[in-house]
Amino acid sequence: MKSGSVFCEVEECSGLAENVFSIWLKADREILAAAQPGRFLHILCPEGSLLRRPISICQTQGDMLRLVFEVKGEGTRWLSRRRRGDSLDILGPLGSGFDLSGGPLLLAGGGIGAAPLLFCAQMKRCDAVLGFASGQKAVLLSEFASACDGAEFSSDDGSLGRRAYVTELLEERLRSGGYKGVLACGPEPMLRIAAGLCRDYSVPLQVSLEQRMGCGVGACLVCSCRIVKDNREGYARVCRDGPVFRASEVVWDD
Amino acid sequence: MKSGSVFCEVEECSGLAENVFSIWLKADREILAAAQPGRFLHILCPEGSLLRRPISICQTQGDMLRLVFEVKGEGTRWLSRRRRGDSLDILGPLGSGFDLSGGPLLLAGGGIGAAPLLFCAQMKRCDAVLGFASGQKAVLLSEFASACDGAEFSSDDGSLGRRAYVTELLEERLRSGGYKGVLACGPEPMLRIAAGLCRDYSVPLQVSLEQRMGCGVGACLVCSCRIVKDNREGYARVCRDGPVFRASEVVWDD
Amino acid sequence: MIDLSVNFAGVRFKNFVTVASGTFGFGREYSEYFDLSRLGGICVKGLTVQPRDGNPPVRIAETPGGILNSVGLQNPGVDAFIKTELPFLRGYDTRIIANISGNTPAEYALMAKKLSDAGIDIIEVNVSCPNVKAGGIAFGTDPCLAAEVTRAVKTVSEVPVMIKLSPNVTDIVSIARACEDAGADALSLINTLLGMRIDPRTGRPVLKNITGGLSGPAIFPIALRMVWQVCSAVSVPVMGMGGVSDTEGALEMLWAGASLVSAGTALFKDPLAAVSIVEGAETFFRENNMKGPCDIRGKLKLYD
Amino acid sequence: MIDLSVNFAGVRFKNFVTVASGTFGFGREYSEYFDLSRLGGICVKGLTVQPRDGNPPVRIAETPGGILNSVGLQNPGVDAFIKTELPFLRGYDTRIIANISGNTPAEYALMAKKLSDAGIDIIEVNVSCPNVKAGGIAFGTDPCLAAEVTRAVKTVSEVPVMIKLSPNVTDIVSIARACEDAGADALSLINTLLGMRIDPRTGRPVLKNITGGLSGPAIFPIALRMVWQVCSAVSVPVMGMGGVSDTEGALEMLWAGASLVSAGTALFKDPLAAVSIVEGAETFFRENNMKGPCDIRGKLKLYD
Ligand SMILES: Cc1cc2nc3c(=O)[nH]c(=O)nc-3n(C[C@H](O)[C@H](O)[C@H](O)COP(=O)(O)OP(=O)(O)OC[C@H]3O[C@@H](n4cnc5c(N)ncnc54)[C@H](O)[C@@H]3O)c2cc1C
Ligand SMILES: Cc1cc2nc3c(=O)[nH]c(=O)nc-3n(C[C@H](O)[C@H](O)[C@H](O)COP(=O)(O)OP(=O)(O)OC[C@H]3O[C@@H](n4cnc5c(N)ncnc54)[C@H](O)[C@@H]3O)c2cc1C
Ligand SMILES: Cc1cc2nc3c(=O)[nH]c(=O)nc-3n(C[C@H](O)[C@H](O)[C@H](O)COP(=O)(O)O)c2cc1C
Ligand SMILES: Cc1cc2nc3c(=O)[nH]c(=O)nc-3n(C[C@H](O)[C@H](O)[C@H](O)COP(=O)(O)O)c2cc1C
Ligand code: FES
Ligand code: FES
Repeated sequence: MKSGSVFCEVEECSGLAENVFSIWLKADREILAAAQPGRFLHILCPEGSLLRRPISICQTQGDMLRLVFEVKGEGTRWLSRRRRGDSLDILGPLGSGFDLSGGPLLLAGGGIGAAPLLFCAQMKRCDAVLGFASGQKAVLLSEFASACDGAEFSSDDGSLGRRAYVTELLEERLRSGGYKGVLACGPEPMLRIAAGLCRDYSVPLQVSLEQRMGCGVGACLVCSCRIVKDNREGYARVCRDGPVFRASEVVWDD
Repeated sequence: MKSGSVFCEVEECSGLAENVFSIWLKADREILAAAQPGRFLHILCPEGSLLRRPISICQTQGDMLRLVFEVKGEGTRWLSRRRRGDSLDILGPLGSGFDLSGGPLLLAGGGIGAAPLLFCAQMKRCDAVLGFASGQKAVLLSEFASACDGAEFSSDDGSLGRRAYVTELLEERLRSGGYKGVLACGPEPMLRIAAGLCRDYSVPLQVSLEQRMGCGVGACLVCSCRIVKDNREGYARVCRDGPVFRASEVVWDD
Repeated sequence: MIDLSVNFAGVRFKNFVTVASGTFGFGREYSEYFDLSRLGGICVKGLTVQPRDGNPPVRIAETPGGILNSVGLQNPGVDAFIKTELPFLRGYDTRIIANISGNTPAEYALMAKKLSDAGIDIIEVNVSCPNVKAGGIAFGTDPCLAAEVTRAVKTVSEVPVMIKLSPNVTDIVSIARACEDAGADALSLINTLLGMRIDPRTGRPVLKNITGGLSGPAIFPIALRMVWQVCSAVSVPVMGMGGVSDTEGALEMLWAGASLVSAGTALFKDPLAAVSIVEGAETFFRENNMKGPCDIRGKLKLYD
Repeated sequence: MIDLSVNFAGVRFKNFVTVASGTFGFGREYSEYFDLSRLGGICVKGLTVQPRDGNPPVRIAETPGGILNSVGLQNPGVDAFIKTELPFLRGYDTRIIANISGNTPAEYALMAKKLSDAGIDIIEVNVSCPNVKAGGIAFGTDPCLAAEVTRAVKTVSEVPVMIKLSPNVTDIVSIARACEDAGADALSLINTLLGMRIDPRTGRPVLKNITGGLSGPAIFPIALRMVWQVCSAVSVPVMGMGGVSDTEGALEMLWAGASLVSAGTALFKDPLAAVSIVEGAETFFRENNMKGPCDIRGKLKLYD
């Protein structure tokens, strides 16, 4: 039996970049055992809000677990104001994560989408291409640089690394060949382009999708995304069937 | 023009007795100037609650203002958890307070009703009779003992002072005579008995009433109590026409 | 230049923000907190032909994200209002909207005539008070009765007539249409939803009146939906209210089609809530290079 | 000895707490968090004759104290439920309530027959889903149609039939009475209130479906009022729901007259919410020297 929601103590909460924060949580054995790249915690961010917020696990270290997130609204703003010693009411880890079997693997991250990919790099040596809007928005650069063999960075405005979209870096890597799989996380337009590229180069792509959630455990069916499986198109649950899906199965919105 | 709600910094929050807490607030000049015995602050105690909580001013000292309150529900529980440096969103001081003119005056307090009476004693030398459920529930004893000429205490169970209801102490004082007015605050049954006694002994009584409030400023008409004025019975607003009323005008519920 | 003004049923409002009936008394108390001239308009406490005492306390209860009230139309009567309160309100440069409740169409007409003669800016006809037995809500839940009251008031009023609709109905659009067809110059919605609380320990209703009207943020999504439905169905202008507590909520009401937006319960938390909405809206329009409400009013972007 | 059990329309529930349709799927997911046998009963996700895909996302929006959902009855169809899900649920010692939605009375009857034959404990007839165009809510807002569906289901069902009422009506009591007169064995209420949210910056509805059903604590006072009104008017037992999120809310429902109490949205915050209510109620009754729900059910203490 899983436990219900549990309280985890905040070890550290700090700003990483413009509007991006990092929280280290003390976690119990059960949570650490269930933590896997691509899985997420469903976090209560009160102040009158009813729904939990899903945040991917960014990495683990000893008995600690890290979240890296961008402030988007009330919930993440509340989260960014936690301090050492505060406790967070969390449910999870939830969802099904990245499949890290086979290799070599390439990680492709856009913006805050880099967070869950770091956990992949921690579990298995991979290459990585990461794109950010600007240098001010970039996070986890040193972590990726040390965890990955060939980590390459770009920014939309050229203030960090090359001036390029991350999908351009991805295409170059695909062109040079050799990857047995790509794992991507980032804004939907990026994932859609990545899906096209990986299809063209016949490299299996896994993507981590986002959708607004209710229960987070698979019971309420609000977090749907469109999937084709066994030739049938239908809705899958981001919270349980995902958040990581094979890109070849995802029906992209237009 | 009054300012709207303002933030006041908590200087100290401490437990005084079983479920009773004391908060010292730093207040600006405007608030201190408007603070008067019997007036109250309307305090936002969030955690999903919309309505402010009315708490009487218990005393002032320098640029500080004190509240003494009992934990009754979510709002006061939240309030009891404030810490030095936190800030409170307050509206007020509101309402019309005690009339301290004339004398000698007797203060009659039941339980937490002692709080606003201390402010009276601070402004003007008075006598006081105070009753509590038990010694564990008693508060502000030393403050009253030093602020008042003859402060007498009782408790329902005899664990503090005499075993008696405060209305018994009140009647003894009224019998011995000499008071030009009584100021009372406490649970409604106590106030009702006090009203009967003061009528019998022809001593003017002022009572501080409680009612659930909305706006706190007199606009929404939810905080009504039954009053006879100019021979007409009707509803008055506890928040603005009171909370202090002449007992002779109050129509008591049965 | 931002222009927040609105022409509402022929009456010019300096801005689109008003305060809701029953939450603002006759303005005296809040006038100590801000200059009432900063408001687009003021809906005064509901008036009746005779003075009314209202319901016995307890009259208010808290609920998650909302409150229940059972004031029951305590007011000094329409004559006292005109004599004592209106002159005070006329000292401010803002529109005054009189809110009236009657037991019969004739009572509504009687009050409307007096108020129209007294030069009120708009008459808001409350056919939706859930806290009184006679009249009130009965008129607001039946299209025929709502139309009858509308006609009675229109016959005598020389100022625009706005009917205030109840949300406690199956089909608010049919009532809105009936009022429009009967000559209403505008509509306002929503009044409170009928609700209840019980003390779980004692089994006593928290309100002495047992039930009361639910207002505040909790009802906002319902109010917004109804405003959108009504605005999509009628061509008279609409004053949207129900749980509006900040600039965002007011903007949502505008997108849904409201011409004026009213805040009520929000004032209990922050006496300056309505004024903050005026300021917040100004900032929003400036930052988005818009002229004002007209750039978004009713322009909800539907998916195709 | 505390006894939380309830005889509900002839079916014995081990305790009075159930989980609301659509918030609990078919129980598989939450079975990982607690033993489903701790619940009095489980209302399964709404079923239709054919499998349904539901509405496109976004399907959920937050509101103050509540949520809007527009799932639109995504489900595998009644046959798949009976074949694949029911056997799993039967592994637990708890009552299983099948929730059905049809486009016609005949569809309701078809499903009821299958479920009755499959040995479901109770059939909950959803005439109140605000998220689908055909059927659903239309049946729940008209006493005659509600009665028609009730009769259609009653004719074929050998297990008790419970009609789930919509709160989006002027007079819920008239619908409740019509269902009772048509033979309903029980009533459940409330389903969600129709609501809407708009992104204030872009003017887009948050939900792709534009409107959705409001649930959660925000609607509790409305639900409680309706449960009280209906319980005061009918003699069949009532399952009360709508914003129940803790023991206090469940107790309020009991005082108002509910025999069973259901929690839905509360599970999203705390998967163990329903189980905590069972435990909290036990403590309450023990501390107050009561036997159980029967000591307070419908015993609201009115003022005189
Ligand atoms: C599986 C998953 C993993 C995620 N991991 C991360 C992460 O590691 N770091 C990070 O910065 N962000 C992550 N997100 C996005 C994050 O959940 C949202 O930014 C956050 O919920 C916004 O909440 P808010 O209250 O600040 O914003 P608001 O916009 O005020 O939120 C309103 C509502 O919409 C929901 N919502 C808004 N945006 C999103 C979104 N993009 N996805 C899902 N729900 C949303 C909120 O949960 C809330 O219910 C993840 C999302 C998913 C689905
Ligand atoms: C003018 C005035 C002055 C007061 N001064 C003091 C004081 O100095 N010290 C003190 O301990 N208490 C004082 N009270 C009582 C205090 O306001 C309540 O105990 C408090 O509001 C309870 O809030 P809660 O959230 O803890 O309880 P809950 O019972 O959860 O509150 C629910 C709702 O009921 C209202 N409410 C509950 N009890 C009362 C009450 N007795 N009076 C008014 N509203 C109530 C709350 O404000 C809230 O809106 C005063 C009340 C009034 C009217
Ligand atoms: C205490 C109180 C008193 C009210 N009195 C009236 C009234 O007299 N006439 C009326 O039409 N509406 C009255 N209302 C309803 C409000 O005008 C408004 O329609 C409702 O509260 C919804 O808006 P809100 O959520 O912003 O408060 C009252 C509301 C409250 C809270
Ligand atoms: C996501 C979601 C899906 C729902 N699906 C159904 C459904 O399929 N059938 C039904 O009768 N009610 C459905 N409901 C309504 C609930 O059963 C319940 O009546 C309502 O949510 C009020 O209770 P609550 O506030 O405890 O959630 C659904 C509610 C939610 C939140
Ligand atoms: S959030 Fe409930 S099914 Fe995914
Ligand atoms: S609380 Fe509004 S008038 Fe007193």
